[in-house]
Amino acid sequence: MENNFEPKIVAFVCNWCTYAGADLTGTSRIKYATNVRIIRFPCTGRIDYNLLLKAFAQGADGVIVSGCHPNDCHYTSGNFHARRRWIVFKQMMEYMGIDMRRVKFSWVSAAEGAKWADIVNTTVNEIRELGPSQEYLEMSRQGVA
Amino acid sequence: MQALHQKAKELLESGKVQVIIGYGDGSGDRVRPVFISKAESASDLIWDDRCRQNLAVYLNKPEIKKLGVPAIVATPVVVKTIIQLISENQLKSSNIVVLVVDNDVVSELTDNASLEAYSAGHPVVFPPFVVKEIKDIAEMSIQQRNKYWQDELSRCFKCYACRAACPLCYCERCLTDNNQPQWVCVASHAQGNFEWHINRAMHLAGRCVECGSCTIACPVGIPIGLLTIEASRIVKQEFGQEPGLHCDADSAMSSFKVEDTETFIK
Amino acid sequence: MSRIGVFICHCGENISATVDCEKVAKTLASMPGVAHSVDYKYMCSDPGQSLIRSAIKEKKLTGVVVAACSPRMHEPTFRKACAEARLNPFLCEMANLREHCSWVHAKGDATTDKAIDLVSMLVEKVKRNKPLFPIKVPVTKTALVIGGGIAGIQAALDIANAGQKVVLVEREPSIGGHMSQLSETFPTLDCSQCILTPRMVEVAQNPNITLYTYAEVESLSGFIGNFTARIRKKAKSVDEKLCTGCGECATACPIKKIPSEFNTGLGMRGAIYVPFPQAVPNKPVIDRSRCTYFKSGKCKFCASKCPAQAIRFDQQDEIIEIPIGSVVVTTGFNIKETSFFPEYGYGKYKDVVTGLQFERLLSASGPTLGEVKRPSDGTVPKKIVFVACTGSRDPAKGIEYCSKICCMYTAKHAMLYKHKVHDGDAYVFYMDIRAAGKGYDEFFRRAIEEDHVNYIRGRISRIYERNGKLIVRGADTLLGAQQVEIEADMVVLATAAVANDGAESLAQKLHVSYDAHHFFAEAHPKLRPVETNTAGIFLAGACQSPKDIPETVSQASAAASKVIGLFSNAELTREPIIAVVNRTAPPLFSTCVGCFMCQSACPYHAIEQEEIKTREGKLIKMVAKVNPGLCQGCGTCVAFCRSKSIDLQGYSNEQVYAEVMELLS
Amino acid sequence: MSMQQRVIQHENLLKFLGEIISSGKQLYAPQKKAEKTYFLPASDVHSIVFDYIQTAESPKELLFPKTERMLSYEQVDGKLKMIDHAEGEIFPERVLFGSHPCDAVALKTLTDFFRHDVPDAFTQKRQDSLTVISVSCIKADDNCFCTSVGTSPGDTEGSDILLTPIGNAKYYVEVMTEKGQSLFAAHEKYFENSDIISKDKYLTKMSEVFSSSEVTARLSKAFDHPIWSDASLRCLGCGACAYVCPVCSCFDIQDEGTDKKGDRLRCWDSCGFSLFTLHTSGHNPRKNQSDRWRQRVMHKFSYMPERYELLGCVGCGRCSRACPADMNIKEQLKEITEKIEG
Amino acid sequence: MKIGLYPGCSLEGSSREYAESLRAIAPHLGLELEEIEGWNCCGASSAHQLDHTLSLALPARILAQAEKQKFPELLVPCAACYNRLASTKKDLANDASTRDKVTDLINMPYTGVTSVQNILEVLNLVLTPDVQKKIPAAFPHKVVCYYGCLLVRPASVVHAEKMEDPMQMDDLMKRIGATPLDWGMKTECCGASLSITRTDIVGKLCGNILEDATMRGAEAIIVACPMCHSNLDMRRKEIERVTGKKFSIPIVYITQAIGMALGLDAKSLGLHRHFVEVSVHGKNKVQQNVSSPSMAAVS
Repeated sequence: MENNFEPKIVAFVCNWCTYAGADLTGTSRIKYATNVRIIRFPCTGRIDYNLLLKAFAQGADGVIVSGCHPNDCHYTSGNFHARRRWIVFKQMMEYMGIDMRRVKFSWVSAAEGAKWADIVNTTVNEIRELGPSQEYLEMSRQGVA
Repeated sequence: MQALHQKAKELLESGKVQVIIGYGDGSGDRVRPVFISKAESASDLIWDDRCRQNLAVYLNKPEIKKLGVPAIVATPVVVKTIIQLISENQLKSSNIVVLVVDNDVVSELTDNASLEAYSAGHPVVFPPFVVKEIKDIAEMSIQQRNKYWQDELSRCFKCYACRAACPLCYCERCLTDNNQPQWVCVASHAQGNFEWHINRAMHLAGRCVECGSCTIACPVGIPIGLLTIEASRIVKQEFGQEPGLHCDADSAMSSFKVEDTETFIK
Repeated sequence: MSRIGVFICHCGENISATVDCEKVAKTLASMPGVAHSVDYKYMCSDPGQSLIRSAIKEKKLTGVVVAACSPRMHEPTFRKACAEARLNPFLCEMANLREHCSWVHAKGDATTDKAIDLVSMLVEKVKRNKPLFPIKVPVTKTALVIGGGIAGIQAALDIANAGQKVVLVEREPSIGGHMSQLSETFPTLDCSQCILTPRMVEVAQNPNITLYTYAEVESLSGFIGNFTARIRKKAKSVDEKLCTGCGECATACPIKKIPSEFNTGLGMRGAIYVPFPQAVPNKPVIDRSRCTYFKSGKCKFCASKCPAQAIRFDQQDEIIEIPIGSVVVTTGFNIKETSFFPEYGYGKYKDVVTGLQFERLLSASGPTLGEVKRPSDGTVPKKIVFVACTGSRDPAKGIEYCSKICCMYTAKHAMLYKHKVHDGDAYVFYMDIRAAGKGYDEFFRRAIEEDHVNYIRGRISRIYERNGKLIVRGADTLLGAQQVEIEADMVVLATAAVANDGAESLAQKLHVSYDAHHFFAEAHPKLRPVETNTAGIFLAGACQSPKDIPETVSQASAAASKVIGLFSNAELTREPIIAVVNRTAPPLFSTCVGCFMCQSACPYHAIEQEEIKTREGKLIKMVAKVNPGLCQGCGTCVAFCRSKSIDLQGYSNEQVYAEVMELLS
Repeated sequence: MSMQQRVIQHENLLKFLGEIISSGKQLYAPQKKAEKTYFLPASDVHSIVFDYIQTAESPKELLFPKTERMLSYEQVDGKLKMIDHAEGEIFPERVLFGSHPCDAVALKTLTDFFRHDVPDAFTQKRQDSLTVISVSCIKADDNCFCTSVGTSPGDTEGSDILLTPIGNAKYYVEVMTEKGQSLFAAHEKYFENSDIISKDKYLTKMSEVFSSSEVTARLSKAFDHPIWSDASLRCLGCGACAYVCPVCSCFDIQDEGTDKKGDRLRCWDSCGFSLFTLHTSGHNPRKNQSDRWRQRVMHKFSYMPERYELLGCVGCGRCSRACPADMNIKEQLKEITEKIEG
Repeated sequence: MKIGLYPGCSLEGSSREYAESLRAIAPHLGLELEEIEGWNCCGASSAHQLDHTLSLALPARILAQAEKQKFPELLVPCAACYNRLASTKKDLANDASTRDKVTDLINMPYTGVTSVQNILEVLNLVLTPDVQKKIPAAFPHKVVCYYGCLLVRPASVVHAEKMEDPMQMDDLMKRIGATPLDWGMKTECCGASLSITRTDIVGKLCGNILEDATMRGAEAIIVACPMCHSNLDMRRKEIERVTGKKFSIPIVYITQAIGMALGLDAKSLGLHRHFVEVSVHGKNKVQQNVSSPSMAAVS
């Protein structure tokens, strides 16, 4: 049974590394799935975990968070702070029963155009396997009389 | 109890403090916070194992600050809270007197070092039922945990008693009161409750000293203390940092180590 | 109601090949808030830009979204176009339809839909943009150069000759640094004193340079253009104005046996001393740790002998505060002592010396007045072994980098030795010769061909003494690793060049990052080698990594040009993408509750504590305040702040929230 | 409509309730959850709790839910479609069993309050489709003070049917309204005739602690009295008391969604929060906690009686039990009668 | 001080004098030696050529046995055995999977709690100032100390601080009144196991060592490893044949030197077993050898 569900995926990326990496994917004309929309941030340190909650509440099926490799950060420590936040946030979400396989974290440098394409494609396939993200959407309708 | 009354009387009469924040008899067999500013009513203070609410929450309340330099009757977790508040620039150990009672011996802690020594000597011990709850949830699968928390949180009606009772929730305009943009839905439907409780846990990660006041305060009996206990557990396990031990400590979430490790960022 | 102009670019047909630009433009036209939506073949071309300018004027647009290539490419272009049409440039955003959409997807509805989503997302963002204005920061036109070696001298002279004020701070009693200790310099063998001393005098005479020797930086606060440096002038115990530099005091001082730092312990000096004859300033200092007066209160011979009565035993350290606009760090390097190397006797053998010590032996102003003599018994060594890569390129010793200058000065040492001791034999044990500079390899070949220095490719395993001789056991890898044993009279170790001591604490004072070996970290190894991550602080010379004099001087001039550039305009303008702490009406004044966790999270120390007081001066509350000069706009504090009291202009909470909502609705 | 007196055996009562469930009506009854009792939809009569003093949450949820969708909108190919949930929604038939007389009075007060000048369609429709079977109180704790606010452990006000436990598993049944009568008639077989029973001797004794009219009288002069600041020193400013109170009726309208689709929700609000009265200018007419604590008492015991002739409190004691800082309203009201001159 | 002892094969075989001198001086230094029961071969250099796991299992079994007998420390006089045991302890400490494999092999519990000590470390502990008072300047000879290789290398296993210029033995010799000379051959190779296959190389290398020591006027070379002793002493004829020079300098174990300083008789120190006549002796008069309880247990 060919699964042709087209997941909606949002990507929160940092401007100096992953956004530039995605630019490189473009200039090297590497094709990847159209399901991902990129939102530009100055640094991964700027990405607020509440945005993930809002994305899922609005019906996103998957989220990609990507930024500079450790020690590459243009602002020296933005990605280190982000890493700490995601370590705690991921385990808290799993503790409260939310399946974090829909969220992909990665480091993509400005030179890794191919890696960006690969991340997008693998994420789209994995989310397609997981199917539409219902649990979170249902949540936003329960408890209203 | 006598030693406490004596010490309170001395402090008030000497003018070293203008108000004693302590526990007094409440309605029925309950205990309520009392604010004693006259020496003769020092005997209203009581001290037994019913005294569990975290009184440090009153140290930042404008109406109490107006009363002058406070002394506070402190359980070990209150001492840890005060240390954490000092490390977050909310308090200075120079302008509060912390009274700790160990089998009827009252001692005054008035500087960072004595507070830290006392805190180090009194690690937090969870009551058995909490230990059991922690174990039960740890053994649940992710689906079971989802159902458990959805079921528990469905009772929440956003009265914010947990926020009000927590001494570390001292923001004058909380994230939830922020409507441009509305980060946390005001309505108490499943999404609004989830967003509130995960944000509360994230904000207390590495800061909560696990005093349990939030669980006590919740009128509908949701074990929300488990969320902040889990957040602190994650911070301790991942970054080896514990709140409420050092007055000059950098909070775990506002610092980092280059060698922090994780397995999920590819 | 906002009036947004949307301009969809075909980019020739880079975009229109797979994205239906007309459909995108039409769809966006019906989006609430969009007043103008067109597509055009080349938006970045002049007609394209004039399209934007005219639309702004005619339709009185309050915001512009250009959907074309990556903002990293043409954002400045389109923002300038908007500015020309008198629309605040920061009300113009770009949607990346080329690199992120047309080039990476096949032609089809999915691609066009994605384009529509991306553009509508940016429209929602622009609706919530605020007009922003470049930040103006005043600049103090005085530079602080820390370190008086050749790097510091060159930088100071360049800045001063450009008409700007310079404060040069040197830790030792005299400027000159390691270069002043050298005999002759490769590859031209001209005497280092002859080329350095005139520069040192020029520094002393230049009216724009204020020279503080025997002084250290106590602290540096503030930010680019507005630093405040506190300098500790250590007490010299000599009144510089009265002292004529006659040297009577030095001869009178009864203490003679203090190993001279300048002569690397081979020569001696008194308790009151001038480090070397050509010292600038040529005024003595008293070494208070060795002077009898400071130990027992007796002696004072120097004071009695001083014709100008310039000795001041009661002089105290002095701290002076100077407003500084920019800092150049030129603190140089140091070399490893022989005691660091177990296999070469842990510094036990007197005749095993470092390269710097050998320089002193070669130097005419050195302890042996230029004659090569063995420190143990003063005889002229007939057989001398030079050991390259001592400590460098050796992970076991924790120094895995190459010190870059040793190959060249070792060849120079061998050459000069042969010039002075014609019948002597010189051996050099080496791994690889690194002589890549201009005229370097020719110089090294001359050492072999003309001065007959024996180069043996191999490392030596041990040195030990046997009846007065130094037995050097090594291997010659070009002769099939044959064991070689040389009975040498003297061994010179080209020890590793390491960071100067105190480099780490200075880096912490300046908030400049440093690497594992305590060398200062440049902002970008290839593109910004003389800048640091802290705006306004520049680097030059060996403090950044070991390098020879030509490279050091060129870096010094480069750093000087950065400073001159900074000082060239009255004010410093910076992109207004910075964080701002919110201010509200009383009684709240700001939703910030002063936990200051943002302060410890900020990599640029850009967040300060501000006191909000009543008119009578009573403190109401402490809140965070962002220094616009230092904040680089990373936004870590914004996502971190629990009460959302701090927001980033250009990527505000409202904007990113709106982007997510629009994208998924 | 004559007042028939009936009695019902406990097991018949269970059958009666069982039949209500099987008849398709939603039965809400007190059930235990993590050491507290709540009014929850009951699917199995055996899980119903009979001997409890007070539930954690009040039954107001049935009339005035904590989050209620008033209307929703959606852009369908350019055109805006609006659904008004007061009309569109069908409100199912519901039966509340096990509420005490104070709660029944509270539900009546609530509907009267929401019917004042512009009637609120939502609460009205919910009230019409709700039948209340109350159970008189045979025990109470010292948080209760219903007799001091004009009601009593056996008050029939607001209930469609009132059962009073008269010992050996029998209840004295009083049917008060048509709704009660029609429900009673539909399951008459479970009831037995009986002569009039004076139920007072079965009810719990509850002495009057203060007179509410006396409180109302004194409150009109108590606005600047220091009594408020002393008591409210320990109040933490949460919303627990307001949200567990069966009579509190303040709400906040929230619009959630984007320009394409969204909902307008009505959610509970509490005068305990400072945000409740915060002006956009930053000024807050009720600056500190004592103002807000005063507002809570004044609204219930002074403003409501003055404007709506309704007393804003039924003495159920839930606010005192729920308060983390042990603000005891009964104690406060007693103090008002003692410390503020008439 | 009670301590476990792992003698190893050399101390029972070719270097019996090392064991005899150790047992002779032990009681005088307050050292109570208790041998490992049923100890096995440590694998020496041959094991780790053949099979890495075997080379870990053999020493692990010894350490496991030491744990069974509850020894906090284990004295391993022979340098080769010491090196094998110490490096096994380190390898197993941070490699749980190998540790499990080895514990299965030797089917004994192994936790790695016993600390492995070489002769120099133990002597350093027991040759206390008050013992020194008993033997002032009792061994007045100019000596050179030869450490060889396994006592000081590899640095990660053997934490000798100045690996290239060790001073522990020199320090011990000073304590018994000797004057250790500075010389270059402290850690030079003696040819070790080549002594069987290539005695010519051993001859040349040991020749260098002997020549340097004699040239500096040393009256004896002090060693603490059976292999060094056998190459420098037993192979003396071979060395003289290869170098064509005569060397009469004796090779003395550190334990024998201390024994002589204590005035114990030559036979109890096993000096009679040497190939090169021992021309140095202690100043004190010869005492009768005190019988120690451990001796009884062994013989």
